[in-house]
Amino acid sequence: MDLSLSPEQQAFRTEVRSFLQDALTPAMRRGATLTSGVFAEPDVYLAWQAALNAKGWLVYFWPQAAGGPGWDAVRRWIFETECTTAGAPILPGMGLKLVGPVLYTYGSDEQQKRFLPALRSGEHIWAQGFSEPGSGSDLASLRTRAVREGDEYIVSGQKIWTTQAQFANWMFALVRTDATVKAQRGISFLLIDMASPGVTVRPILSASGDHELNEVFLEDVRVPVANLVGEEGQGWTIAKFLLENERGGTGYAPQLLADLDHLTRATTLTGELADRAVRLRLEAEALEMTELRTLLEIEQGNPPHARSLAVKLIASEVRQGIEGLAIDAFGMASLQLPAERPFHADDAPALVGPPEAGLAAARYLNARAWSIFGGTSEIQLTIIAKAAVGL
Amino acid sequence: MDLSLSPEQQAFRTEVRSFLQDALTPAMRRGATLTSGVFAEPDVYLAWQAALNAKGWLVYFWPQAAGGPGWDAVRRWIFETECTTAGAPILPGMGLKLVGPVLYTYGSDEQQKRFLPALRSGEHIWAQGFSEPGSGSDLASLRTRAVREGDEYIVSGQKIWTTQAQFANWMFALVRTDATVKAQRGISFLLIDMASPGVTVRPILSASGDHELNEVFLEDVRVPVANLVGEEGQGWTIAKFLLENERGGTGYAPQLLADLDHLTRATTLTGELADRAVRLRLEAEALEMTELRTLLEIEQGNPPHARSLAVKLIASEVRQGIEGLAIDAFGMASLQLPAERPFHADDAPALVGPPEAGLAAARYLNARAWSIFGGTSEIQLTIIAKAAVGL
Amino acid sequence: MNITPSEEQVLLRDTVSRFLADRTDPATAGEEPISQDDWRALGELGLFGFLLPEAAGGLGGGPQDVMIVAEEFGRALAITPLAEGIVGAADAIARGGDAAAIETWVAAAMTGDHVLAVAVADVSNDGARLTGRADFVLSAVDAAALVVIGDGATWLVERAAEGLSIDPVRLIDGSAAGMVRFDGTPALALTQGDRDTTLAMIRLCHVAELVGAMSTLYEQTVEYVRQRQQFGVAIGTFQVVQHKLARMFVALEQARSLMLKAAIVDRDDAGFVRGVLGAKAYVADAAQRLAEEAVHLHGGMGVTDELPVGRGLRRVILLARVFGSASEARVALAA
Amino acid sequence: MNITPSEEQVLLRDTVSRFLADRTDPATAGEEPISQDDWRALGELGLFGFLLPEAAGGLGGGPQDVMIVAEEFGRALAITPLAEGIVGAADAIARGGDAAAIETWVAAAMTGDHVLAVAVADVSNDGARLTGRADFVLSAVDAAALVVIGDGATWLVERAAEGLSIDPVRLIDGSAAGMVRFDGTPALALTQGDRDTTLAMIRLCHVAELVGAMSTLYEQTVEYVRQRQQFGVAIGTFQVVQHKLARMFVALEQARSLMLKAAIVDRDDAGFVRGVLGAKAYVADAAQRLAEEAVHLHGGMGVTDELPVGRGLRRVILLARVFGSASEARVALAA
Repeated sequence: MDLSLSPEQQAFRTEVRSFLQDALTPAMRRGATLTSGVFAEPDVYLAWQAALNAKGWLVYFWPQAAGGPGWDAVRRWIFETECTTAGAPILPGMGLKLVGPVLYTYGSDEQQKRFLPALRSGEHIWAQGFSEPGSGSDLASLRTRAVREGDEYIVSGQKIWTTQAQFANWMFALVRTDATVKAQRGISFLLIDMASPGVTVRPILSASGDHELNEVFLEDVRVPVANLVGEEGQGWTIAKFLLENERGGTGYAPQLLADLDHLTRATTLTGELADRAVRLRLEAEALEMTELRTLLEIEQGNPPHARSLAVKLIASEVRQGIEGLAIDAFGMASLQLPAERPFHADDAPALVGPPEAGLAAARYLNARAWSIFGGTSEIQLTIIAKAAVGL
Repeated sequence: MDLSLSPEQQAFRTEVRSFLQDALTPAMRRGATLTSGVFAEPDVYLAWQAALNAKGWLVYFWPQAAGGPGWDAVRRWIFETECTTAGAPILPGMGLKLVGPVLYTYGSDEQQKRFLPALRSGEHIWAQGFSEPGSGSDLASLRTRAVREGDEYIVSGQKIWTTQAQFANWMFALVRTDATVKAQRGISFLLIDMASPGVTVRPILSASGDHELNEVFLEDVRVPVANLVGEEGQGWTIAKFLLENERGGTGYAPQLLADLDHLTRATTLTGELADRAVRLRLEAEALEMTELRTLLEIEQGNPPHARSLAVKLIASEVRQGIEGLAIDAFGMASLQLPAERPFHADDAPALVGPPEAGLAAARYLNARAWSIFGGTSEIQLTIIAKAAVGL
Repeated sequence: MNITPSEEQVLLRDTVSRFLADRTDPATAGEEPISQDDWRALGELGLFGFLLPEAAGGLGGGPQDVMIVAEEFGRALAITPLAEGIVGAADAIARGGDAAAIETWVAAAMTGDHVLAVAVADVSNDGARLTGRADFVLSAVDAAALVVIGDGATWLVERAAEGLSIDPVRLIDGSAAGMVRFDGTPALALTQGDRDTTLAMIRLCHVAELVGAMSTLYEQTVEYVRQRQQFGVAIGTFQVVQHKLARMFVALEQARSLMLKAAIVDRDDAGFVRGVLGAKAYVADAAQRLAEEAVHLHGGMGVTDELPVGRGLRRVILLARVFGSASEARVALAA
Repeated sequence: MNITPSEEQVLLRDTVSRFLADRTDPATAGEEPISQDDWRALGELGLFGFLLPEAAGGLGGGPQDVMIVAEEFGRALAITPLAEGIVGAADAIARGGDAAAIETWVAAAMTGDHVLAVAVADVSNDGARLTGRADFVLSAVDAAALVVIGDGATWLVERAAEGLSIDPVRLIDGSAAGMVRFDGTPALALTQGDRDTTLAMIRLCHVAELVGAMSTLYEQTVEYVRQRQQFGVAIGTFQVVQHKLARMFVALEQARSLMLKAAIVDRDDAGFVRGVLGAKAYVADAAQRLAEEAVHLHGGMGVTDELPVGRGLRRVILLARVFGSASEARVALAA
């Protein structure tokens, strides 16, 4: 975006670029380029996370009091734009964007001391235990139970769609601590050590052949009461905070614009395909500004505008549009889909054509999930109709 | 459509072509070309109607017993394709397609003798009195009342969206003859002489500036009981017959394909516009076959397939697509919209460019009505979901 | 980067908004081009001067000011020569005309006494005489003078000039355009300035008018689906209708975003022309779809001449195409 | 014009349908390419002979027969070399090969003992030797011989021929394609016949497979939305979901119509090639959208490897693009 940046903002951009020049190694870029899922895997991202942490830029979307660098919205946006343009690995959000803000907001001092540094260093890798089989978009119907026994909860149940649980050593989960009150009110927010006896992770292969998702079975798992965040029954409130924070904290557009750039640079589109690329770019540029002006308003002390409810919907559609364009852009080369994973492994099969072609099929299939997870597009539209339109 | 026609069918097509060569005069073609509404106006179509009637081909979609030529589905389709390709005026359906079949099916002998020949000759011009202010897609809520007094009904109420009522000397109408029974059951089907005292026609100008629609006010209009079709209370059944017959009797595709042909021949489309034209042609060709195979199945004694519920929806979308393409096809020339009507009048203002450009704006605006009248597209989808999908 | 209007701009918006609200009957909005009296009154208000360069006696308003004013015009479905007459022609003369031309034409445009037009023309010139044509020129019929943008130069042509003929054609929004013919017509050469910037300013004005029209059509449709009953309930309770309105809301927000993005840079910045082209490509399309949906959701009444929503569609169809359609803009962006 | 299948054709459909139903576990449909045993069993059933020319010992089935068989294959989400191996390669050899080639290759294809492939190749030829390449050739990895369609001629190349290399690449539906390289590879020239007709027959086969897959995905989605509960009710009771299913129904009917239209003419009729191109353009697009919607409506489970619906999408994506995508077909139709 060619917005009028102030001299200070331009200087900041230069600083970010020069940091990226040094800190983002070819190996990290290669790993990012060959990632077909939503997030990079630990062997790709941990070094990048460490570099950011060392620089003090890892948790740039946290408030300064919690350890963030105190950037305003424009700086955050400049930083994200530069990182995505440079092709940096995408760090999983489960720790940094989801449980992190919960911990510095609702966590006890002990919890903050124990978990925040380990989260930033990468020692702790987090998984999100919200969804359950059958709960889908209807989160409040969850059935995992936590029964208190002395200083422990005994947790039993099943979580599903747990992204990167195979790498996680910690999981934050919503559990039902009181079955006698109304659905939302009996829910609590627990931190569960994945090494605890009774925790089993079963992979769910995506249609693409990627292993991103898992089921997590919890059988009489003992969780210290010290791992309860906030109060018993406060889980729903915390979950709402978490989801709103996820949405408002940062933008989808920089990554979409960068990916669209990479795609259109990897091939020459003509006719209807070129037209689709232009439409997608305009939608993404509009989204960028939709995100940015909301952040600027919040910064000026306004409550989040109802338009912020639209960003996930738009981002899903642009994401699916980009990956749909990619499988049309490279002819038959778009259709290759090796079974072996990960693509960045040294012994991965060679791909025909540029990575944008070689990963097109996997990315296309993975992108189908965008309109489903985190509230389907239909749920998003219904929320917008109620909360923004007022119907 | 390049279907394999039998030698007999090919011979029939030749016969139709040679008839059109002779009977369809340049004046008729010109009138048709300069029609911006759904139907031609009487000064354009009456001569064409007379030529068809003289040839015995006017009511080609009526059964032979009612005076039709006894053509099978393929012949009807050949005839329609040839007429639309040749640019014949579009005859209003209110008489020939709507009330005609009602009369030969439900009308008494006297009614048939009185009305059918006059309908065919063009002496009677019919309007359809179904919709009322506020009833919209919810037809059963109609409020026009007919109270019997001796040999007459006293009819009071208001009809709306009455196409070409300004030309009509007769109107068939749904009226409520019994307010004490359930909505659908108190409705009757009446034939009303537009010259009756108490009938007032008020024009509704379309956004295009065309005068196609009207309100018809009925104030204590006296209608002889002899003009009741079928029994009292049978109106809903007859209306359903009428609407199903309208749908099943003939096809939308020939006119759509012909209009698309005229458009693409009037200009050279490139890029995205050419792509849209191809998509529209394919959708219309698919519709043609969707209509045709349903007709062929009915001819073989099968009940109408549920797919017949889809044709109006598809036709609306193709129609709006064609007119939407037209306003993009001719640059600024697509935007001209003289206020004077009709376009075929000798003293009408000259149009810039071909008629497809000159009438593009009016046709585009008029085409917006396709997704509304005769059951909105949403109503169509709901009907399909219930009756075809089974949800 | 600053997307927040200044206090001055907020005042400007309120002034324009109040003026148009006072002079417009919502029921007949968009029915007729603005009256000469209203146009003059806007001039007297100082509105046009606000938008014109300081060198010509104006206040030097930039893209964001144009956007603010034009959005209010669009909201009122006002049919005016704001884009071509003020933002286009008067501005071009103010920047490229000699003192006499500025004195004669810019001053009269500023007061609303004279209407000006911009003709993107296919003309050859022989010294100071033009021969050629420009089709469908907005406001040309009422214009006292035309700024003629040719391939390599820009001229000023007076309405009274010999060899100039203008045939009126009525357009879809009810306004008159002119089929302009030059036949050895005397013309005053203007310093061209940046022709692309002039056209971009006109397009930005149309983009903002489109966004304004979108918000009016959106609001009227929300209102309508709340009160319109079918099958015994308000149609706004149907999930499908709710989702359609949600889509309209999203489209409006996205359109406004690209409008803002185009307008918050300086007119001489490198990215301005392309940013406006992107905004035109996106907003023209979004506005047309929103207006079509608004008409559809109004049912039968929507397709008549009796509601603002139908007139809104007609105005949107025009604005979406003058000085380049969405489709043309996308082709240019893809190149 | 006859769209009603003959008694013989109904029998054919039932036979194929029953065979595939017996051999396919609905839960694992589309997981693996068809087994060699099943392929041979289909050959023994006489299926391939039914579709091949009488001159080569077949029964001379035409486009409508191919359509009927292929639709059933698609319905079962079967991954087979039917299109390229039988309808393409074996047919081309049967029509253009000498007696020996027919004897060797068509007979073995008919029994299902040998798989054949079609490579649309960029090759130069020096007498009877080919040099050049063909990328992503379906079934090439398993093929005993390839029919190579070059710019001006068609050849038969045996798998064992010198200078032929085939590197496997796994495709989105789990099948293997071959990156084929010719380096002075001996080849037998075939009478070309009409290369466009051969390609059209292959495309028609894919069109029918797509329509079959669409009907399976549609039916599974109807079933799913009837039983899947959210917020205490079946999601099929939501109006928005109902309309999506209605759209799927309409798309399926329209796709079937263009498939029928393409198939009810003779393969040598003037309109055949273009009719198939139109059907491919339309059906490939419609099938992809329907499959995407089916996956979406299945929620989280839809995007896993565990349901046929995800595998159906993968197969549809492939069929929609091999031997020409919808977008390429539309460009050809616009020309």
